[in-house]
Amino acid sequence: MTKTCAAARVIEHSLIAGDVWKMVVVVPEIAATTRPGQFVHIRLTDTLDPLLRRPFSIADCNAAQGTLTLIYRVVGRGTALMTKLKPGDTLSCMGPLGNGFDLAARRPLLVGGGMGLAPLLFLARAFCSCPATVLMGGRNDRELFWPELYAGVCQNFHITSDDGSIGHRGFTVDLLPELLERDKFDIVYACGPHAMLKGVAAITAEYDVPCQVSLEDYMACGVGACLSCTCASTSGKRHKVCTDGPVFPAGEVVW
Amino acid sequence: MTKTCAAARVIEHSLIAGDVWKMVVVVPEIAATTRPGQFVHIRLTDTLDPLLRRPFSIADCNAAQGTLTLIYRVVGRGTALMTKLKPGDTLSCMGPLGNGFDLAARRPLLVGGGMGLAPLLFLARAFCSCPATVLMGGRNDRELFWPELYAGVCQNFHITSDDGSIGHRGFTVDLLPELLERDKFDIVYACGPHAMLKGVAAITAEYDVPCQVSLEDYMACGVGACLSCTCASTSGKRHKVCTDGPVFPAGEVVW
Amino acid sequence: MNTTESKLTVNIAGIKMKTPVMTASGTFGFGLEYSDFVDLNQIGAIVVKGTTLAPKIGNSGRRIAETPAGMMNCIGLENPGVDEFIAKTMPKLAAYQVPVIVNISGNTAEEYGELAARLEETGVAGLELNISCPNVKQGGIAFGTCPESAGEVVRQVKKKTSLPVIVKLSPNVTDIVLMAKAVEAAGADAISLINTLLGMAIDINTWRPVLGNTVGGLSGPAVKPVAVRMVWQVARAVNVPVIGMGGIMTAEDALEFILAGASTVAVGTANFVNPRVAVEVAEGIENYLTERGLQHVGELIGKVNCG
Amino acid sequence: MNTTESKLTVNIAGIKMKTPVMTASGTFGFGLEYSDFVDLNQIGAIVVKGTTLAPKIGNSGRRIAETPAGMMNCIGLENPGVDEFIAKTMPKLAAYQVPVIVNISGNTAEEYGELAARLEETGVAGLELNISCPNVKQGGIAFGTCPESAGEVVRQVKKKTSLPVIVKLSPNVTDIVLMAKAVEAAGADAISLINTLLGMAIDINTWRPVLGNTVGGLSGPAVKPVAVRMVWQVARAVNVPVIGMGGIMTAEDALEFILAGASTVAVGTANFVNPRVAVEVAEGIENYLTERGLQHVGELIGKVNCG
Ligand SMILES: Cc1cc2nc3c(=O)[nH]c(=O)nc-3n(C[C@H](O)[C@H](O)[C@H](O)COP(=O)(O)OP(=O)(O)OC[C@H]3O[C@@H](n4cnc5c(N)ncnc54)[C@H](O)[C@@H]3O)c2cc1C
Ligand SMILES: Cc1cc2nc3c(=O)[nH]c(=O)nc-3n(C[C@H](O)[C@H](O)[C@H](O)COP(=O)(O)OP(=O)(O)OC[C@H]3O[C@@H](n4cnc5c(N)ncnc54)[C@H](O)[C@@H]3O)c2cc1C
Ligand SMILES: Cc1cc2nc3c(=O)[nH]c(=O)nc-3n(C[C@H](O)[C@H](O)[C@H](O)COP(=O)(O)O)c2cc1C
Ligand SMILES: Cc1cc2nc3c(=O)[nH]c(=O)nc-3n(C[C@H](O)[C@H](O)[C@H](O)COP(=O)(O)O)c2cc1C
Ligand code: FES
Ligand code: FES
Repeated sequence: MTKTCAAARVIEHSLIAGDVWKMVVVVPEIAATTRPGQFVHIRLTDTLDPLLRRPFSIADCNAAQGTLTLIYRVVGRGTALMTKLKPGDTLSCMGPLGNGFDLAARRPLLVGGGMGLAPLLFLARAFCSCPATVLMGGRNDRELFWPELYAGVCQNFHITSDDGSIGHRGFTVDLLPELLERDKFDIVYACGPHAMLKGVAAITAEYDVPCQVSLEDYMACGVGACLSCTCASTSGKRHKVCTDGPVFPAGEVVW
Repeated sequence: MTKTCAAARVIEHSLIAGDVWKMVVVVPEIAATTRPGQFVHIRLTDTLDPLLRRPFSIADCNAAQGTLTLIYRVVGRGTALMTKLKPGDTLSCMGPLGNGFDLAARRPLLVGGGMGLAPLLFLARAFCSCPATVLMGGRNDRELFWPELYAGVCQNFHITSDDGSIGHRGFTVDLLPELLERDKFDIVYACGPHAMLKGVAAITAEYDVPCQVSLEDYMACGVGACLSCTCASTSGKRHKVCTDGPVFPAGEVVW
Repeated sequence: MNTTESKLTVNIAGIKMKTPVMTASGTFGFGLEYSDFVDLNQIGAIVVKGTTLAPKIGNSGRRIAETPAGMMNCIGLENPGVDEFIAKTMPKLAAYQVPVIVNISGNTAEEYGELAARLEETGVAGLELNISCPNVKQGGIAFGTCPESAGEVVRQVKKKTSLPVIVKLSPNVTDIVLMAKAVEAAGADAISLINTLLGMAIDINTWRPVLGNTVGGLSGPAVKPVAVRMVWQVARAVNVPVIGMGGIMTAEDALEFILAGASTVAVGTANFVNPRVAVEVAEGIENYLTERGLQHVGELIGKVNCG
Repeated sequence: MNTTESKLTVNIAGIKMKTPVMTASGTFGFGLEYSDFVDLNQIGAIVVKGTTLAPKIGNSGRRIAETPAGMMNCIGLENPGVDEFIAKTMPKLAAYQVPVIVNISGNTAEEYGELAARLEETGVAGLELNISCPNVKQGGIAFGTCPESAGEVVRQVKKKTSLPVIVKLSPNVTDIVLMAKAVEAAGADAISLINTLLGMAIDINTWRPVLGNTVGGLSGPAVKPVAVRMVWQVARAVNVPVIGMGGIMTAEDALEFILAGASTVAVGTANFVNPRVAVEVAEGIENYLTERGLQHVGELIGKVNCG
């Protein structure tokens, strides 16, 4: 679990949908100890612009091969530059960072929205013996690539889309009560937009199912040193998303 | 002669010696009107670091094919980044800039040191009907690539090197008096380090041979707007290296 | 006037501009240097190089240095003097429809007044008082850091001219609002900011300053956050229009300044990187307005919501 | 002591450091956060996060934003309070040999004194008075822009402590030398600079400030030229040692500060980019000395030749 800063070599990199890319890098020092829910903090270029590292969830990890998979959407300058990386190129990678999910579950339900489905993919794979059910939501069928990515990992999907172009029309949370009533899940893991997480937290509280949420925040250091990512918790204690999280019990988050 | 700012596409790019690269770009708008002694001002990346353009002499130009050749040495961050450009990549190119050499000569002698030999290569080619004599100097035989580059263009070479590892041991200017005595050159064109140009100016003045020197200076705009490159002239008038030069009659320069 | 024009047309202290994007003094020469690259008539206004009574040869030694996302300069106000500007340059600029604003510098308040007097009736659209040049020993920045002297410069100029008077402030002060209020009280018709931040670089091989004048003025994207902050502070505190500048490279940058309170903006260092930037920034602002269904750039001025 | 150590060993106001490269307050946590990445004992000194009497939760909303070659922050001095630092953090840091300097902030001069008193005999190597934080409403920057109040803070602290007292100056002033002389006269043992420049960014989609606190402190390579200039100005004007910082990413950057007059340097924002930077910069300085046949980093201090 020691964190390191190492050179990661790109071995695979491709556009998998509209503006979403999948990148596989070799970085054995980090892959050796990575757990689902953790993230890496990467430096893209040597120039001073952009300057800061960028945090990305680990969407898959193969310790034997020393590889990590990242799935990312192009949103700004850093991710735009990232798309230019070719197999053979290296980037600087700090990791594994953050706490990761608590894996003590027998009947897990994974609820993901948008890029929040990236860390859940690695989590789903961790539950191969007790396959996870996944509730996934997105804006429209152009986000259809997620079911494909999850296909090899688990069988039980429930899909929603804002415009109804794929799966149920509506938000992820709309379907959640039904699922919680139908099945006896012993834990819900959620990652996605803040509003979604807030909804999931409320519903799981109502149904009294434990819930872990993975949060995002703007990060400079990624290791608990700069305090750019702290948030209040229901216990009154201040939390750092980068080290105390990014995964928190839903009940500890002040929404 | 209208200056433009256009996208130049790299079609050839290779290391030709230790830290010297040759790059051929297609940029017909500029190649159409370029004369020997002029330069281009190029932007390497879209990021803000490095920010400014970089000036490079035009080492060759083929108006028919719309190509320009640059020969550059890696000295800092900009040129280091430049080496990463691959055929097919584009860069932003302002040109043709500067005045260029006055070509009215019948027996020209070209005197170049180091990277100063780049613009003289294009100049030498312009004298195909009355072949130029070239006096070239460098630190050592690792700068041997220049004779090769000039081989197709002219026959009369005189080479000096600081350490004697190629040609005559000594500085370019050491050989100049001898050449001026031996042959009746009607003009000397010089480009290279400041100290060399100063020496050439003094010797040509002594022998009463007209001399044109091409100067370098730190440049922001390249078009006469920022006044970062101005210098005093013997006439009292202020000169801008980027627009009044980079080529000046040696007698006008305050050394 | 077509709708395109009306979306961007602005009037700053009586200077009518086709777009709210000007060029910053010292970064666009006299405009003519860039006429091959860009249609000068599509620029809001050209602020020409800092001009003094007598010609100046500026500083010796190296005059520019690149810095992270920025540059430093120590040109030292090299210029041919106001008389040559009036006799030789202004007639050429008169061939264009673009408003020409002359950036002036003096060693004394009276010299500023004298410069203003000479520029009266020469066809220039306005004056910008450079009380903030970090690159000259006398005057310049001294006026820019002391509210009383700054006010005195403005009063001297206002006595001698009927032209709109813009006062350009230095960012190298503790309290920019104090300076802004002082020049407003003295009669400034508009305030422009920021001039360059005072900086220095050292060559670790020679152990000498990189710049010939030891220190220089920092400009470019690196300084943008400081500039936006100062424009915001000043625009809230004064009633005269503010011209925002400092690191603008794109329409997005310009929009930040406008939301912060700038009525127009100027591009400086960016001209060196992209000679068409003044026009492209204006186009980008227009697109932004169109996309959001806004009628006029004025609807954005100072609209940042800090509540 | 081997030769490697002796080339870099420095003593600032009685604080003995293995290398002249410290970490800047707020950018290296309490050091422990980085212990996986770098051997803390190879760092000159760790300046811990700004500490106050009572715990502080800092500012709400977004706290950092990237800027061209820099970043802005408005953390707002979030910290667990001096008592928790003494009780919980200091014992862990005591396991290392690295000198620990506590950066302190108060709302009144007396609060600074009280903080100093509590930190006496806790094993810390020195105090750094943050009179320049732009991110808190009361105190902070007010002390940093007024020579009299700054002097008063220093006097209150000196009364209460036997520890070396470093005073950290704000760059957001007209005359940095005036501030430096005031704190030197009041008894400062060393001066560190620069803290962050006050900046702002606006989200052009939401028309709101990007940062939760509207304005924030600009740091990183973008500010380096301003920092080098101020270190140069101050080092020539005072007799106490100067700790230089602002945008240092490499040994070359650090050497600029040392040639400008800094006796030691601190790396801040760079830690976020390269967690090993403090050690790598020290190694780079050592190589530079070796290549030039110099015996000690002290031979470089203030050696810039501006003649
Ligand atoms: C723990 C964690 C895990 C993440 N995992 C993923 C993932 O697996 N896939 C994915 O596509 N994205 C993920 N993100 C979001 C990702 O970090 C941002 O999309 C990315 O930093 C944007 O960089 P940019 O340069 O393209 O955008 P810009 O807008 O240019 O970035 C400017 C600054 O804002 C920060 N920033 C912008 N958006 C975000 C954001 N949403 N969260 C945090 N910082 C942001 C950047 O890091 C940078 O500092 C994750 C974020 C966190 C905190
Ligand atoms: C008219 C002209 C023609 C030139 N032609 C050639 C050529 O054909 N081949 C070649 O190898 N070099 C040439 N140079 C020099 C070339 O411009 C510099 O080597 C290059 O700008 C260095 O950039 P950098 O980013 O690698 O160096 P850095 O040191 O990182 O550059 C920092 C800044 O200094 C400037 N700079 C650094 N060295 C020089 C220099 N010698 N002259 C002017 N500015 C400099 C850069 O442009 C930049 O603004 C020419 C210069 C001028 C003025
Ligand atoms: C090379 C150069 C020369 C300048 N000359 C002047 C000048 O003569 N008068 C003046 O008021 N400002 C001058 N400035 C400052 C600019 O007008 C502008 O205020 C500053 O550069 C900030 O804008 P920018 O970051 O967009 O460049 C100069 C700036 C540069 C880079
Ligand atoms: C996230 C962050 C937090 C900071 N917190 C403090 C602080 O608590 N006290 C302080 O004196 N300076 C603080 N600073 C300022 C730095 O110590 C340093 O002076 C400044 O960042 C310039 O150095 P740099 O450019 O190397 O970062 C902080 C800077 C950053 C980036
Ligand atoms: S990102 Fe620095 S504390 Fe979390
Ligand atoms: S480089 Fe701007 S005037 Fe010559």
